[in-house]
Amino acid sequence: MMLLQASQITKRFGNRIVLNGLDLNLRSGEVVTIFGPNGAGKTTLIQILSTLIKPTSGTLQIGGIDALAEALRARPSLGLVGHEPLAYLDLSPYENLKFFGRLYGLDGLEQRIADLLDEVQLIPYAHEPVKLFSRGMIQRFMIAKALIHDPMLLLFDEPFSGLDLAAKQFVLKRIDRERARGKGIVLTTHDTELGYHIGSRFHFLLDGQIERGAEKEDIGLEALAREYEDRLNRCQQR
Amino acid sequence: MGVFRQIGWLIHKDLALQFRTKEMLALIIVFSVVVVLIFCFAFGPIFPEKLEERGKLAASVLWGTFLFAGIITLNRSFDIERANGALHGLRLTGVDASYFYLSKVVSIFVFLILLEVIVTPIALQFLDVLTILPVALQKELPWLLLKLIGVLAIGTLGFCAVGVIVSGISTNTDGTESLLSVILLPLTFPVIMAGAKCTVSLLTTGGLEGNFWISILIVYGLIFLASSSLLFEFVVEG
Amino acid sequence: MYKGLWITVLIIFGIFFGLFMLSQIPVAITQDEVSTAVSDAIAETDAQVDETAVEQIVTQKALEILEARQKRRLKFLVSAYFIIWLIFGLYVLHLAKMQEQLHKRIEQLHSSLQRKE
Amino acid sequence: MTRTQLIGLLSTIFLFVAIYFIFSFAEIEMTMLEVQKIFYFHISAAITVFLAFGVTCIFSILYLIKRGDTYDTIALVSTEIGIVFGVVVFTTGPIWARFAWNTWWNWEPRLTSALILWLTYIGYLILRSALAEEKKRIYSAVLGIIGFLNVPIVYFSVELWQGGLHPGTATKMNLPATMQTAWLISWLALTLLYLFLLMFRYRAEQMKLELGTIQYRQMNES
Repeated sequence: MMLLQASQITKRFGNRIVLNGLDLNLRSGEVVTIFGPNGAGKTTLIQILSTLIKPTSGTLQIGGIDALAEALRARPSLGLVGHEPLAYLDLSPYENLKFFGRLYGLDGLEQRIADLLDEVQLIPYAHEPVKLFSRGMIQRFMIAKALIHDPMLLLFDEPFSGLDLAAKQFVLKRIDRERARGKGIVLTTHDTELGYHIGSRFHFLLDGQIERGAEKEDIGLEALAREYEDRLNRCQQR
Repeated sequence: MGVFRQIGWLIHKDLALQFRTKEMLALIIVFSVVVVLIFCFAFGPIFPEKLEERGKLAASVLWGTFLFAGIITLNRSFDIERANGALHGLRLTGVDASYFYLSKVVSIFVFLILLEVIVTPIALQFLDVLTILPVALQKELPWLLLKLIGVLAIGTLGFCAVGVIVSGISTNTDGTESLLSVILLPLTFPVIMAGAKCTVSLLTTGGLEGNFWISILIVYGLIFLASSSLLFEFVVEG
Repeated sequence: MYKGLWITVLIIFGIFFGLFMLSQIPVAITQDEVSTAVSDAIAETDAQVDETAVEQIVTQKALEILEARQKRRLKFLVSAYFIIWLIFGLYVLHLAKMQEQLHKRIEQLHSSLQRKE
Repeated sequence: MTRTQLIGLLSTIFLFVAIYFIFSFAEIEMTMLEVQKIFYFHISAAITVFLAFGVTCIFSILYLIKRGDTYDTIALVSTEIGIVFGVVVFTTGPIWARFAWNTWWNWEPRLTSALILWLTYIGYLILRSALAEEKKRIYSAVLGIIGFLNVPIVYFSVELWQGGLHPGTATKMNLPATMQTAWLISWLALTLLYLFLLMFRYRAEQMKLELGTIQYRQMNES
């Protein structure tokens, strides 16, 4: 089944066209990596896919639900790890997870929170306010927050930026595990190496349009990096 | 049933955040007392002899103080929601915007009522209102204070009903605090007029007999609660 | 084009309005008013003289008072209408100017775009 | 001749006619004498203020339902013109008050509620200028609706607060026929003027839009 179906997504801010007639599909068990330079509209795309902002035109289906008309119904089936924590930093991880878990209407919440905090290695800090955490800890907390309701679709916006090596590896492992459990994952990055490593299908987001999709079997890391470089240069010349 | 539980959790979160940092409550109380003192210094040390004049003075001091304290509280509350994308996190749970609105109204209402319960006796004491009350009223002073708090509560509810939606809007701008005052204050003129009249009536006669003002306060609250809980979806979702 | 039109309209209006004010407003002298004016005038002239002289003085004084009062009223009226037209006139001029500038900018950009092509 | 020009011409003609009726047809009122003639435009402008903000409210609702940018533009334009008419009301009001009650301001219910409404919609314009492009339409529409919901409450409470009826309310009710005619004509004239200004101002807004598009195209090509 198609987990995510976006077609002809266009977003304008005033006269500026950020996304221009963009198509994207995702099945479960797939990790789609979207490469793009800063300002290419990656964040806007993720925000549209997560229904936080509405596209100017186009259609979006998440898990078979029309996510533009019934955003509230579609939202519980997606999890987002964005630039911002999307949580209350004055509260502790435990309080945050409990609050959001309750709003999602989860059963067996205490156990779920304990498991998640254990997985992201935040048990010792479970009752400290999040604002005291380091960047890596906040990233782990954000992953836990995005996974609390076990969504089918996961969206990662630049999950590796500002992290040290260990933290990057943690995120990679985590994404891989969710994929193995049959989740669909969309990930944006400008890091070709990490993006190649984790992805099963690759796209380039340039000039507000998705260019070309390559499966992992059809392309090697070097070829991918070269192609990205080429496309970037061509885009800059235009 | 689920509705009330969801609203309850949202209120719980808001109150936890508001009382987490105890400085906030302390700050707002000190602010209110200072404002009351400013009025006292401007009018004092000998206050008007006539009960009605004194009552009017007390009414204007109380309502003016609580209005400014209310604006500060609203600003602070929405700053927390905007910071770190917490509001987006909330939206992703698929919770209805009107629940969010109602919970915000209630939590700010509770906070302000607490403030009013603390500051009102102090202000009445500073303005020396209690000693010149008629003997009959002095005898049942607690009852009078209770009625006064009741009137303040109805007015505060109306203020919160409008204040929450307006600060939901103004928090998206840069000059938030000053802008909020400019937009919100003209909208709350009826609350001030009606609230002050009710207060004067309570302090001079001990009751609200033949007084239309209290119904204006109630109608104002109801109209804006109803309309804003419908309109708040546009503020949150855009 | 709009600007010119509106300036003309305003000027015509001013002339028209001024003439109207001069010619059309009748002096509303009522019996009551005259008698109050007369008693006011008598109060102001405290000399005791013969009847006709008093009558003459009184009438003249009454007229003066009436004129002064009407002048004051007209001052209010004229200033109010002056302000009304000033506000509307200025606003229309402001709009006309705004449109003119926008028009100019658009033309400019259009021609520069065409040159490029 | 465009529609805008036609309405403009019509409103001009009606303004002339209104002036004629006010100064030569309508009889002179006995207590205020000539000064009473301010009344015709003062009251008509006040009614137009309410009309303008009412239009803002209606088009704000339409915008929220249908999301057409045109509705939002009309709401904005109507607000701005309402503010201009408000300036007329709040300058002629004091002149009247100074003559009638020897004071520059009088807490007459309708004047006061117009003032509160006026301040609210000035807030609307300030808010618009402070918001980012993609958000301002929705937010200002919400404020446009809320501001107008306040009108009946404000009116009722100011009336109660002021504690009595203003002479204006009484005179308006039993105006002599000649005054009634003059007032109706000046009201019609100002309504037409409002309509003309609305269309005229709307055109400027459209030109701004066009300019933005061209500028964007040029920026992209260079």
